[in-house]
Amino acid sequence: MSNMNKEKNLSTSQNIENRAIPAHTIGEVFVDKPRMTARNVDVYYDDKCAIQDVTIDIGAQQVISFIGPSGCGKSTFLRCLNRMNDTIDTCRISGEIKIDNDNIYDPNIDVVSLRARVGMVFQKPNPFPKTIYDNIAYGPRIHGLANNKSELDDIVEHSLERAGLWNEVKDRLDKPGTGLSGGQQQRLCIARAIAVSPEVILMDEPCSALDPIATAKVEELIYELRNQYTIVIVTHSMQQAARVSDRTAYFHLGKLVEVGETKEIFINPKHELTQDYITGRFG
Amino acid sequence: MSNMNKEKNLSTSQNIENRAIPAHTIGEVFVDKPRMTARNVDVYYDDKCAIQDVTIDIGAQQVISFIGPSGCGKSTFLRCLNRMNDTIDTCRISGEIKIDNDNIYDPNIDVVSLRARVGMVFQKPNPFPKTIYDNIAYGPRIHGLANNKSELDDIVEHSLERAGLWNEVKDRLDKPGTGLSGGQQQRLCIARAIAVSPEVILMDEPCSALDPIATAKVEELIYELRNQYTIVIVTHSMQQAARVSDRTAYFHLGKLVEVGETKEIFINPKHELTQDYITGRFG
Amino acid sequence: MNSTQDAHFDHISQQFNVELDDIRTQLMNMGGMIEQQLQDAMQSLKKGDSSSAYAAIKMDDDINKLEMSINDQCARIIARRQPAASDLRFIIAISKAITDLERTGDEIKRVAANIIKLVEEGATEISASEIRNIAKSVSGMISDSLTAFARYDVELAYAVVKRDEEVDEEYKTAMRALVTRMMEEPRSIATSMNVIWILRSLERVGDHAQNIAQHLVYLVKGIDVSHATAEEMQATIDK
Amino acid sequence: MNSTQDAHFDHISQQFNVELDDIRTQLMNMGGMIEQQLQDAMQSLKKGDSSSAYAAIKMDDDINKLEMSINDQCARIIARRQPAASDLRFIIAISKAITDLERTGDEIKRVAANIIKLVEEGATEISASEIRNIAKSVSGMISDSLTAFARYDVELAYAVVKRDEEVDEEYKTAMRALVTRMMEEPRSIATSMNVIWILRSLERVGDHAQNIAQHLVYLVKGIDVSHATAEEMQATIDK
Amino acid sequence: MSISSLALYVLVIGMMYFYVGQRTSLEQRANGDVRLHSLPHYYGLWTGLLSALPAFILLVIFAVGDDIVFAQMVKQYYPAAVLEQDVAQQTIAFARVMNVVDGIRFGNPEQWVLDAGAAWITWQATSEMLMSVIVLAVALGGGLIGYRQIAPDFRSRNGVERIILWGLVASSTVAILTTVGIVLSVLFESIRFFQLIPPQDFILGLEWNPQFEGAERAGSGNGEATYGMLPMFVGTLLISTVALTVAVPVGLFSAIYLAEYATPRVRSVVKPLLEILAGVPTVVYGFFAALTVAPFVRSAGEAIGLEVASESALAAGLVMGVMIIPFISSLSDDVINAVPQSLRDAAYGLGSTKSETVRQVVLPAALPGIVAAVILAVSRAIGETMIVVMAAGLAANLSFNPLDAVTTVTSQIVTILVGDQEFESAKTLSAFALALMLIIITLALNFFALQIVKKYREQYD
Amino acid sequence: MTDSRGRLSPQEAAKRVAATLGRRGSSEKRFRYLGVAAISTALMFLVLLFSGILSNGLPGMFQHYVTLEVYLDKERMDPQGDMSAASLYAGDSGKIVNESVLKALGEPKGRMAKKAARSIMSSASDQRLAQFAVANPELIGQTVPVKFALDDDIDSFMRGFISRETPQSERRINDQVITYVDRLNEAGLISYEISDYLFFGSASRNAEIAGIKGALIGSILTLAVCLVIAFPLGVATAVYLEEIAPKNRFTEIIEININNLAAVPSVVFGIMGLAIFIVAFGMPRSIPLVGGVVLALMTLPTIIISSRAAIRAVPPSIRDAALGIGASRMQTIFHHVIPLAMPGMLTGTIIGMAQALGETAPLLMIGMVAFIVDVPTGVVEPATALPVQIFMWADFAERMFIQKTSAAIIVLLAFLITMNAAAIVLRKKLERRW
Ligand SMILES: Nc1ncnc2c1ncn2[C@@H]1O[C@H](COP(=O)(O)OP(=O)(O)OP(=O)(O)O)[C@@H](O)[C@H]1O
Ligand SMILES: Nc1ncnc2c1ncn2[C@@H]1O[C@H](COP(=O)(O)OP(=O)(O)OP(=O)(O)O)[C@@H](O)[C@H]1O
Ligand SMILES: [Mg+2]
Ligand SMILES: [Mg+2]
Ligand SMILES: O=P([O-])([O-])[O-]
Repeated sequence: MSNMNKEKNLSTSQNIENRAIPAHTIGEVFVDKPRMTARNVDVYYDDKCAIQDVTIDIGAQQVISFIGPSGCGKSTFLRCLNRMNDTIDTCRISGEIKIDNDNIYDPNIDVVSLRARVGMVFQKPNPFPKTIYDNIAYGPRIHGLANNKSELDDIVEHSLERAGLWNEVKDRLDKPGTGLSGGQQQRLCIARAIAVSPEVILMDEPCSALDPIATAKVEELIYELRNQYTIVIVTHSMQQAARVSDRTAYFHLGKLVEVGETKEIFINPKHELTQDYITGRFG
Repeated sequence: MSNMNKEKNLSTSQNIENRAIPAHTIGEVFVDKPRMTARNVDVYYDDKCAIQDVTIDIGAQQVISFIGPSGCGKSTFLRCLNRMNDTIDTCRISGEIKIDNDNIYDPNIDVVSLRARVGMVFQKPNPFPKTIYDNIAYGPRIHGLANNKSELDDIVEHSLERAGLWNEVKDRLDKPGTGLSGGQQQRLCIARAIAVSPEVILMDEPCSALDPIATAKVEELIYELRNQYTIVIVTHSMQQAARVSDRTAYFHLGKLVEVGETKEIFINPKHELTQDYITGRFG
Repeated sequence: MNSTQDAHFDHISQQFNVELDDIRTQLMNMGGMIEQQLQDAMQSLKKGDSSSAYAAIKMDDDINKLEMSINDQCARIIARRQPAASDLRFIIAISKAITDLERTGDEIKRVAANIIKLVEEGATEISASEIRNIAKSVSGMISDSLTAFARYDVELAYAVVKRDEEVDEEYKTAMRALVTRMMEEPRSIATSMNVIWILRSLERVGDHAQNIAQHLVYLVKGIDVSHATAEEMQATIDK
Repeated sequence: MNSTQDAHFDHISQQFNVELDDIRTQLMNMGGMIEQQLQDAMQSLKKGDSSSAYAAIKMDDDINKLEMSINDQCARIIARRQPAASDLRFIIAISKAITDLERTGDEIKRVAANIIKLVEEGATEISASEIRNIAKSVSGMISDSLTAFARYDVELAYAVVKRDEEVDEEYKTAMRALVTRMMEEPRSIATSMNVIWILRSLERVGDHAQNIAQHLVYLVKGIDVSHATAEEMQATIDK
Repeated sequence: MSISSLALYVLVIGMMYFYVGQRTSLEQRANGDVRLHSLPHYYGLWTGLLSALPAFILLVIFAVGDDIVFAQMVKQYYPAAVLEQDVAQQTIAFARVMNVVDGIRFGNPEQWVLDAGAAWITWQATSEMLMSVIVLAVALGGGLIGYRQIAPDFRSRNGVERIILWGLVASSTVAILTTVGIVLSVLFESIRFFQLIPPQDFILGLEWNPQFEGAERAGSGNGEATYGMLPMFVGTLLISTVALTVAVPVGLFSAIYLAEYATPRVRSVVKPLLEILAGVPTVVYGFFAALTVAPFVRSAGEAIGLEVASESALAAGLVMGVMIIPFISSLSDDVINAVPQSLRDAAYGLGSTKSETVRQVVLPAALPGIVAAVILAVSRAIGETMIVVMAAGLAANLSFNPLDAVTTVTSQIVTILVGDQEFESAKTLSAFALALMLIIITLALNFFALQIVKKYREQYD
Repeated sequence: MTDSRGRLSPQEAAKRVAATLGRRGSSEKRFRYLGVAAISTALMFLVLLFSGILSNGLPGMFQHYVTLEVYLDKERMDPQGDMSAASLYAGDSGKIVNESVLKALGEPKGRMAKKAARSIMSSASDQRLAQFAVANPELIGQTVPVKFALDDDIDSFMRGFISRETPQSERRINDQVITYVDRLNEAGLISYEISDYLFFGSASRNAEIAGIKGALIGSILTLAVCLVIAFPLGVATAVYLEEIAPKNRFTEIIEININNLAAVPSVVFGIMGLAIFIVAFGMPRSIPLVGGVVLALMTLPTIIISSRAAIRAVPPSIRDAALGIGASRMQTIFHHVIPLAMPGMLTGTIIGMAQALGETAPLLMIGMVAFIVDVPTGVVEPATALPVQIFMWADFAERMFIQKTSAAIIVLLAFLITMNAAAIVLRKKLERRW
């Protein structure tokens, strides 16, 4: 696959350079149809290097999961993908991250519109303390996505439907979103992210605050959503990564160590570190 | 097994009554050498029934895990075992819970001495903001377990050793316990519980705040400790229950539905609800 | 609890349902291929035309591939889904069953090879009826064991096990007849050996079908009956 | 990555290490029993005394039990430990290997049964050297395949696979000799048939040893070579 | 146009621009398939703000600035004699001019005064004219600029947000300005004071006798004025000590009881009751102290044969103690509650009794917070004015006896500065010097407390 | 004893634990009693304070009046004859009142007697009659009953503070007066009623007619100024510091400043007000505008600190959520953070205002302690404030001022309690839990 890409793009020197995989990364770094591409990304907090030379493609309409020991930089890298790290003063990033060929760190890119394209779902379900309807409608409203009330209604309904929540909440759209159960709240948050029609949805440990049943439902939803969205998920649960993702990337001490098909990674990882982590062999 | 017990104890009518297993419970409720026994325990919060007619033996020198969907009453039942529920005003309990034949709700039992016999480890590691040494020494000190400093030193050293933490902290016993990593903190809390020589250690989701590597270490510790202590662990992770426990009890809507050897429960559960929960078939 | 057929298809994770269903379908396909293969081999014997026997040999490749693919999927499910309880037994039973099916395929391949020899020697008449009888029996066993799998039908599985005893009897009778024949007609020894190999392979097919039926019992009842006698198995089923 | 032998014994969970080690030990035990069983059977043949052959037959029970026990442990590990990567392949490879070992046991049981017949007929001399040769070969194969398992030695596994080709040759030669003999001495057909069954079973034992070697390659390399040719396998090993 | 009507006009213009801006962008959105960068109302806000904001700023500059400019300009009318005189005389001259401007006539002003007044009035008229024209022009023009910028890819939201940001920054600097104001106003006067009285005399002096009526009334002699601050600081210390002796045990144990023992019902009743104590104005405490407590203390003291001044440190301290009880109890209650429940659970789980848990786990964990609470209470006590003014008297005795009448820094400041006073006298200026010391001490205490609080926070965050 | 070094057997442990139980139980009890004692002490102080204030203040709400038949002589009441207020106030009401009281007492003779009779009446009785005439012009020329306040000494006597038993020389009213008062009392002319002077009167040195109206309005005006300045500034600062400010020196300086301001004693704010607004800017003394600004600067830290706490209490997850779907920082702040923090901000503001309402010292500094009789109508007119009024009254020696002061305190406390209650209600009602 990566070979194919290599040939296809050999024409421009830019691309050749881009194709240089860092020495510390093995596996299928590139994909056929990338939605986002990261090239030699470094992230520093002050002088502390949190992410070092990460090069990876995020395939369109796929679920990719980031796993790795605590503090290895999964969240940091994830948050770079929609510039949520901008809010941290000490955070600096170098390298190049593109979505559909737009460099997201280009000064001309408005971070607001970037975040509308790359939505985010967080660890703890965080519905706004508003009604369910307003939770979903908030994004479309600030982005001016609906020209009138009925368009907005449509967006709300469809987002909830896609998040598999419509039947559970359609009778109480005017009740507060905080009154839902944890799992429902998390699906509400996913629906809210969907409502602005993003291309990519980033999720940082979206199930770690949920019980197994709610987790199963959210996982199921994530797996279904990949037909329409590109999804990046950070998870502490290797099993979860195994269940929901098409591809898996293993981070270690700020480096991307291995990336590949989830099946491969979990049955036949290539890198010793990956193998050790997955089989529970850390010191 | 239960049969043997039945015969042995048939003499007293009390015991015969005790042996009546509630209709909603199946599996190996009784064990050969019980350390704690619960008979027909009901727990109410105000008028809300949180635990209904639970009868179960907790075997000596075993790990038993409680699993079940959120809100099924696992924690409630666990906290009944050392009367931590006393602190909740609305909580009422009926039925009988014994440790080594002492009824723990007997008015003559001092809850202080009960809790010295039945220790507890909590979800989030909660070391006191004191030195590592003082964390461990706290229990022995208040209970007057050591007659002099060197006895206390011994207790501290051995508790830490048994918790597999001695080598990691022996050079910094005078550093604050809060400075340890999450997993180390949780092992510190276990060491602290051990230090008062309890017979039983209760643990309520002891790994849910830890990352996979720390979790593996704590699980390993739990499994090893069962040689000397009786351990009851509530966990949300079925896999964890499968890994660490000798027996597993499945709770559902406040009822104990099934209890038995962990292997049996996870390969060949008898009750449909257990089966459904374990295989991810709810809702 | 007793698993029921549908029990595998109501997980919260639809994808898991699909994966399990997929495996089951492939198992059935594999079974279908085996039956086809056996039929092809027998066809050759009947028609005295080796072409369908060659097809049967060729089919073994596909069966092998299918086995590898199912094996792979089982590994994947274990790695990705952490199956427990009935799901785990399902995976284990399937993975054992396909091993048996694959071996069945190998045996039938041998049957086909020997039939080809018979055809080439024009000796298709020798013991044709015995062969056909046994082939019919074991074909039925295979088919029944897979039906049992499809329906979680332990009674049917037990029937398969019982039937294997009959096949063994038939086999022994046919064997004795053949040895007698060889003694009487030493010229036919080479040919008879072919028939012997055929019968022997078919008998093994029956054994494999029996194994599959036993795997089903494990799947449904959670008890390993692979080395149990028919009575012990009956006791397990009745539990 | 390539798994190494020790890779299975440095989990954070000591218990997991113990469990895996246990299984491996039991696999080795089972292999030892098989070797013993084969030796016993051969002993009978050599001494013309059926008692050790009876012991070999009886041993099959123990082997069956051991197989069930290991199977059970594998299921338990899958249910309790959610093995992944090399651990998962380890469990899968073991569980396939014991199936093969168990079948090997069945075959040797058949060998023993036939040797008893030979002993009873006092015909232990017929083809004894061929039998002994092949038995020696397959015994070596079994032993080598298990050694390979113990050492994660894919080269040795490859050697086992190669060796099976030789055994097959020997077997064919012996077979041809036997058929010739039967034709020449129709009286000896019944006895020869016993020898044929013995050879045939031994040949199957070799096949099983080969399978075990292939499972090891899967375990170490993560690639299923069960239906691969020796060359394909060599390519896999060199990867 | 008057300033207020001008402001109204600017407002109206701004609002008009808002609507126009919003409409335009709405239309652009409706009839093109272009995507606007921002929501329509941001375009409206942008034009509106661009119109109104500069205009308002100009308006304020004019309104405040003109008098200052005129005051400089008017000097050219002053006769040379006046210009040579000192500041006070110039001020008088200026006041006379202003009288003319306001149309008030005392006696017969000189001609130059009348001229200056007339000039001032014309300047005023011109400036008003100018202001109206310029402000309105800016309002209209600014809006127009904003309006012309309206385009789909114009980032109006970013613009508006930048304006808001600067507004917020400006607001947050008020605190700095206030501090600067305080420091400068106190510092300058203090420097003047120290020019009159050497600092060492002030800081180390043992006698305070600034010669004012209050001091006489308090009977502290009629000798030469002396400005030694120590008696007041000792007094402050004495009263604060008494106050803390009352407040710390009562407040702390109340907090412990409320946080750890009280049932929710008791807590819900008692806590607000205690907080009432904090809400009572200090003047009320002062009244209470003077009216009830001081006589009580005195008669109680006399009953056991002690000499008690009618306005004793003890009485004031007691009442002040009562006043700061809720400070200590509320703040301590907060920090005790902030100790995570998990720590209590840990202790109970090991078999601690409640008091063991409180004493050995909760209190040590909360200690820094409690110390900070006490320090804050101390600084509050030191800064407290009214109770002392009303109940502790004004006698600047250097005494450590709580039964004596003493005075404190704050009460002296008040006494000195209430009513009219000449700003040049050492007496008046001494108040500023006292205030400087007061600020330094309370700030030091506060700084100390905050350091502790910060450290404490880090422990749990 | 130990099965291995460092581990007691559970049995041994249990035994040792049991040995400690008695001692620990009693120590537990002691500790608990200390807490109860502390709370009782604090509550006792509260009771003392309030009972003291109430026992003095409630009577202070009332005062004694005497109702006299007054002949409203048109000539004397209305010298200019145009019935204008000016004319009526200029009239000779004093004489008419005197005549009425003499008449009520049966026309006593003699200078001393007349003086005694006059001393019964409040010295502001003439004003009251004039007011009455202004309010009821139609009654001029008739004889009507009119209610007048008694002099404060008489009032004290009626309340029993001045005893008949005290020798005449040692009490403030002589026997003659007492006889007259008794006579009026027997005639049923003296009544004890809610004091209208307290609520509608202005500052006065005459205790019986002193009132808090001016001070109250002064307080309200001051607070209005304070609120208008402090609330927006406080909220804006809090928002800036919590949500926007980067961690740099500038922010640090602001934060330190705010914390320092919170610690600065209130009297220092007064000094600053005096030095800057009055001396440097030349603004008039005693006006609510300056008072309001000074109090605003003083309450600013309170508002900022509580607003910051309220903002901080908005969980970061809400901000993440908004940012994550593409809201800008300002949108996040204005759509989510501020609305959610508003209850807390308002609560803080109300509490700050309550502080400001009760604050005295800084107002003393800027001259709001002046004796101002007129009721202020704007923020640039001289005014005083309620607590300052209380402070002044507390200094007056007259017995009746004690009660008036207490009554004024009750009014002030009533305001404060209302405000605090409003804050509590607000917090309860709008408080959210995440
Ligand atoms: N705001 C920050 N300032 C400074 N360092 C930070 C900051 N956030 C994260 N880090 C550091 O950067 C490294 C990577 O952090 P990150 O949160 O990305 O890890 P992670 O892989 O998501 O870990 P976890 O699994 O615990 O969430 C860590 O060492 C962490 O300490
Ligand atoms: N203090 C309490 N007051 C009232 N009801 C309570 C209280 N604590 C728990 N409950 C209720 O009792 C039931 C059992 O609660 P419990 O905490 O034991 O469940 P759990 O199985 O531990 O759930 P989880 O897995 O979420 O921890 C729940 O319905 C819960 O709402
Ligand atoms: Mg993270
Ligand atoms: Mg729980
Ligand atoms: O491999 P077998 O089918 O002969 O057991």
